[in-house]
Amino acid sequence: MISINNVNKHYGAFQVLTDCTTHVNKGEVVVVCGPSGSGKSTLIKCVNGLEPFQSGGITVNGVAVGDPKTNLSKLRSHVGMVFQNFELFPHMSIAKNLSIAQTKVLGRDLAEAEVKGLQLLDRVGLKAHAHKFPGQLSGGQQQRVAIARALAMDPICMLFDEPTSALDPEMINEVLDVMTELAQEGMTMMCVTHEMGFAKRVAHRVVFMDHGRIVEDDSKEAFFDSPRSERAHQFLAKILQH
Amino acid sequence: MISINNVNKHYGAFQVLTDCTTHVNKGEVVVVCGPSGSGKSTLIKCVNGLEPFQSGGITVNGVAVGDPKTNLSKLRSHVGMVFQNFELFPHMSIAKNLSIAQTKVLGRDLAEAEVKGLQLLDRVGLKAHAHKFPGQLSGGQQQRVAIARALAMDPICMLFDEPTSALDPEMINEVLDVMTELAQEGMTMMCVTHEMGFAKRVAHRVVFMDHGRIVEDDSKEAFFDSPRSERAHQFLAKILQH
Amino acid sequence: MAYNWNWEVFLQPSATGSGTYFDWMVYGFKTTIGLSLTAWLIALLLGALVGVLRTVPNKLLSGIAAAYVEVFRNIPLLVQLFLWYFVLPELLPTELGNAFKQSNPFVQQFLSSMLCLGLFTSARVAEQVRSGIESLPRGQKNAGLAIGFTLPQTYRYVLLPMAFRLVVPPLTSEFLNIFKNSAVCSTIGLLELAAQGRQLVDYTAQPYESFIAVTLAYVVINVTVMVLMRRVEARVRVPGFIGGK
Amino acid sequence: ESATLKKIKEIGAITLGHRESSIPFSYYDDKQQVIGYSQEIMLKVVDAVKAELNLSKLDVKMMPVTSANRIPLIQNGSVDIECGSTTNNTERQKQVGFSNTIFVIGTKLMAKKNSGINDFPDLAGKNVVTTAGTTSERLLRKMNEDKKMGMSVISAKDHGESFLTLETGRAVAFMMDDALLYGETAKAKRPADWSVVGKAQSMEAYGCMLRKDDAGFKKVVDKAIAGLMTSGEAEKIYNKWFMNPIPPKGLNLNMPLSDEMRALFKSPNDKAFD
Amino acid sequence: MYEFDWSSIPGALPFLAKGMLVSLEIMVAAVVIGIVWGTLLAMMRLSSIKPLSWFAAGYVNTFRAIPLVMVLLWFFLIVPHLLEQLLGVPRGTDMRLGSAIAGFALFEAAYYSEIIRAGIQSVSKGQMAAASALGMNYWQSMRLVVLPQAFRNMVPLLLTQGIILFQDTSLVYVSALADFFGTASKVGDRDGRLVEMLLFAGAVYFVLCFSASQLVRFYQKRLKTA
Ligand SMILES: Nc1ncnc2c1ncn2[C@@H]1O[C@H](COP(=O)(O)OP(=O)(O)OP(=O)(O)O)[C@@H](O)[C@H]1O
Ligand SMILES: Nc1ncnc2c1ncn2[C@@H]1O[C@H](COP(=O)(O)OP(=O)(O)OP(=O)(O)O)[C@@H](O)[C@H]1O
Ligand SMILES: [Mg+2]
Ligand SMILES: [Mg+2]
Repeated sequence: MISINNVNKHYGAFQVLTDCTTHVNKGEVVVVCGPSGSGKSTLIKCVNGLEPFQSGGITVNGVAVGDPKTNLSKLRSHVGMVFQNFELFPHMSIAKNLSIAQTKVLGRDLAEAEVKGLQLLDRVGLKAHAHKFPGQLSGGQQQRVAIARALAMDPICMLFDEPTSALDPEMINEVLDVMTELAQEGMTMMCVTHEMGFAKRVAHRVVFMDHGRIVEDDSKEAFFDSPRSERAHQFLAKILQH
Repeated sequence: MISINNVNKHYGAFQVLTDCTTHVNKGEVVVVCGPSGSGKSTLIKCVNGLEPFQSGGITVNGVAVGDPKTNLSKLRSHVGMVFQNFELFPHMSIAKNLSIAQTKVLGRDLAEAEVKGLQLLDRVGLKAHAHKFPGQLSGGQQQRVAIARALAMDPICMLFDEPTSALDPEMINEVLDVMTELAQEGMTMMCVTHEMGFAKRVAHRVVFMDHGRIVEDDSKEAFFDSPRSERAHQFLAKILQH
Repeated sequence: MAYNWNWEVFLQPSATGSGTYFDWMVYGFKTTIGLSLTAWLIALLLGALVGVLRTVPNKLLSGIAAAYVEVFRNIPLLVQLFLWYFVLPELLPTELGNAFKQSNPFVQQFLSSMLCLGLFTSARVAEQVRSGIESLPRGQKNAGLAIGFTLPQTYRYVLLPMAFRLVVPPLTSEFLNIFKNSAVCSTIGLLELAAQGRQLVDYTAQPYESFIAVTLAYVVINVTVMVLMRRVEARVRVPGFIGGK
Repeated sequence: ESATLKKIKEIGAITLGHRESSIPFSYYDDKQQVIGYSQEIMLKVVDAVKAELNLSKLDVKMMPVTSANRIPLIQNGSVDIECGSTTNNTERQKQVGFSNTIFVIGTKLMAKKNSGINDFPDLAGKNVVTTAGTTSERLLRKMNEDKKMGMSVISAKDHGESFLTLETGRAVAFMMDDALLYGETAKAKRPADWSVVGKAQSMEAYGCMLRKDDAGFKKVVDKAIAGLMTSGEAEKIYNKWFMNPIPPKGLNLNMPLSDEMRALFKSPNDKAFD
Repeated sequence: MYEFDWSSIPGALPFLAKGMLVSLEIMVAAVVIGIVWGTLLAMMRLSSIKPLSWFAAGYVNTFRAIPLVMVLLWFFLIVPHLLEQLLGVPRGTDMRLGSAIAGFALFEAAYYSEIIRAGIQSVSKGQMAAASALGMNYWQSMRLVVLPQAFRNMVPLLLTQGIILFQDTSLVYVSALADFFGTASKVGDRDGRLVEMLLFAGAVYFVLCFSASQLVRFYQKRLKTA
């Protein structure tokens, strides 16, 4: 489904990604982790072309992302993405947040889009809030709306970039629950997160990055039980200690 | 050392704190927890007079905080406080951050203040960074500097307001380690945090707040093993699940 | 101070036989309003366009927009006005220039002033719009793109609506500025409010009455605009959204 | 008893109001010194004031004024006397006083030599420029209303802009005080292209402005001016500025002494023409 | 096509330089006074003492409601008179520069105070709390912690306002003060070369203001990376 081959990216002289290669199969859930600044966000943004890269190749569902001929907007409309800070559109009601791209990008008619939006809101447990604005919801609720918004486009796969790291501890689980459910339904997911509990429960594979390189790319069992690299070892030690 | 008696506070019609009463003895470490918006930050800010309150009384080391005759600046200079977002002064070097209040508030001479500052930096493992500016340090490092800055004033007790919640997961422990050490040295501490591992290890007592009330105020053992209120039960369940 | 106050001067028939002096002030007031509003329209449209261009990921377009802003920002309005009115027609093809110059003088003055004020202000509006767009969280643009919007759609549905809300306060002061700056247009002979005030001084030798009247008229315009823009601000306020940046 | 004289005596200084580019009455030369016909007369007046007050030393301060601010400046005491190109008329007399007339002009037209504009009737339906705030402006506007000439009157900020309006072809003629028109002609890139034409529409008396109701000061000023005129000195000054090359570019206005001026020099007075 | 004749520029350079000096003098004095007074106004505006905050708001709104040209005109006509009566400055003293500076400074202070107010508000509330928590009193917190950051954050805006102010000095034509623009237009008028002189003036303004705004940009970049 997602195939990343020898991707290199730099800002000026600074190399952010070095020779990154990994693959995500249909229905697979891959968790990406690693220290801050290691290039996780950058990698995931390269997947749907939000960040250009200088060499290597990425294909999503057979479409080459780096190819200038690719219709990126179209590609992105099939790839759901959820951000650390939710990035709901603050000037639109929740209902509108869910319907706008359906109507303007997919060309669905408004009524259909709204019905679909309400269904998905219901699914994330927020049907009652459809008329509110993002600023009136808690962080956890906003992030669930953001997931619903991505789902409204009927994505073939989903990308998550630290979806819970801006949340109060109490709200983390309500978001993780939605994600877990998604994973169990067979959604293909690539997920940057530090929630190791979630990774242990849901992930099929874990990719560990450091300094722009993919240092480990292993089944979840192998990663948690016996990380091969010293760096991953340290990282796990630090993050799991408390 | 710190004694909070029937404190009430409201913003307009909104009651933020209702009848809060608790005491912190010398050398005691009290952890304050509770859902977002329950009034934890407000309570702790009332202790050193950063927030005024409408009724009730707080004394710190025998000095009444709410008394208009109290010299609040003087009182605060003896009470160390550490904030969620570090709040180092970004326009001053680390060394200057540590010395400025010593010279301007305590009237120490600059050389003495700088020596003291360096000692404390050394203690939090950051001596090498004295000449840098806050923006050049990682979050964890900044928070350790903030703790050192508070210690430089020779505080009789320390207040912490979610000192680790703005940090990357990897950095949380380096800050908690410094705090643990402080606690073990017998510093009186009142600490708002969701790090239950830290609470279990270090706290003597846990105060649980909800909707502006102190719902539980118990020894750590009693709190974790058998929280009396339903709300605390739920809270612990959510926060400890993952 | 030896001054003969005479507020009745406004009711006197004017020296040229066309209405009272009060009528003159009204005429000037209308000209100021008409000029400022049309110039504001230009400034807003052009400013939004240039402001957006400054933020697009295209070196050429953003470069052109930047140059535009620099040129119109860094020459005093007074000089620009002079260039628009006196110099530009000379640089046009002779026939076009002559046709313009032989047209009704009021039209010439009004058009020059309108273009000058409009473009001058558009540079400032562009900067506001740009800073509004840049002050949005970077993720907003990514979120728009990620959901499948094209770049223009992202601007249209995601960035601009919020950016404009954020910059309503600074735009209000630009809007006020355009009224105030229009006072400078009297220097090319356009009989707007300030110019009529000065005319009144020349014709009636009652300077203070006239200056006070003009000053008050500007204050009235200002208060009106402020009240209006407050309404706009309240109207577009996003529920639950706190603060500007 | 004169308040102005008293003040001048007290502080030992007098402040003169002058114009900055009213050629050849009052303007800056290329060393930023104020020169001109009116300026020279004003300096003579200062001498007379000094003599009258028996002062050994009198500081002279110069203050440039514009048509918009000259009246308030006289009134609030910033300027004691202003000799430039200020017309003495009845409205202004309500606010300020005027000395004896120092110059008489006629309002005429300046036009391109071969343009076919020779007098006011030729202006019907055309664009005509004049300077804002001048008597010419009201005459022109009034003429337009009264005779339904269908002119478009352009009011430029100052004489320089008026002439520019004419020179760039925006207007076919420039109506102004004849003396100033001669001045503008002399400054033109090609002076020979332009001529001053038409029957004078009005006569105007330039006077020096003083504070109102200060008879004592006015008496001294009037006496000094009258003295210059009857002694023949004024005519010498006239010739210096109107019939000879003048700074900064050595232009010659070539404007012969008019009958009205001759009459004025013979019997000095402070009458306004309206 | 218009025939350009640039010959009167070289001879006029000394006057133009003098005019530029006047413009700069006004700008520098107005910026300095404007920032000091503007800071005080901003602090009043943010103060919890209602009358102070009302006064500041009233002041700022009044000055922002009136065109600068009118402000200058009023100051030109009234300030000399006031000074005479209040301070006993001898009559007839040339106070054009003084009243222009006063007019500009008081006018610009209204704008500066808004910038500085935004600057103070841009400093996170936590900074004030942190300073207080260390035992600093209000003035110490303001002086040592909040204002330095407020100014640093606002330097680009303060400078940009300075550039606007510099351009606006051309408006002192109402008080017949020979600033750069006024000098250029007077010389142009006297010599019948108005177009050339004003084109030249426009070019000079552009070069100066553009260089200044590039400096601002450079500074902004440095701020971001620091
Ligand atoms: N626009 C940019 N220009 C220059 N460097 C950049 C830019 N964006 C990111 N970087 C750098 O690239 C590196 C990788 O950034 P990235 O955001 O991918 O890290 P990350 O692993 O997601 O970290 P975090 O856990 O903090 O989100 C970092 O060192 C960052 O400073
Ligand atoms: N200045 C203020 N004006 C009005 N309400 C306020 C103000 N400051 C705080 N509040 C409200 O008071 C309540 C308690 O706030 P407080 O910051 O103490 O909560 P908290 O327990 O620290 O929450 P968190 O875990 O999110 O930091 C919240 O509902 C908050 O919205
Ligand atoms: Mg990231
Ligand atoms: Mg809090």
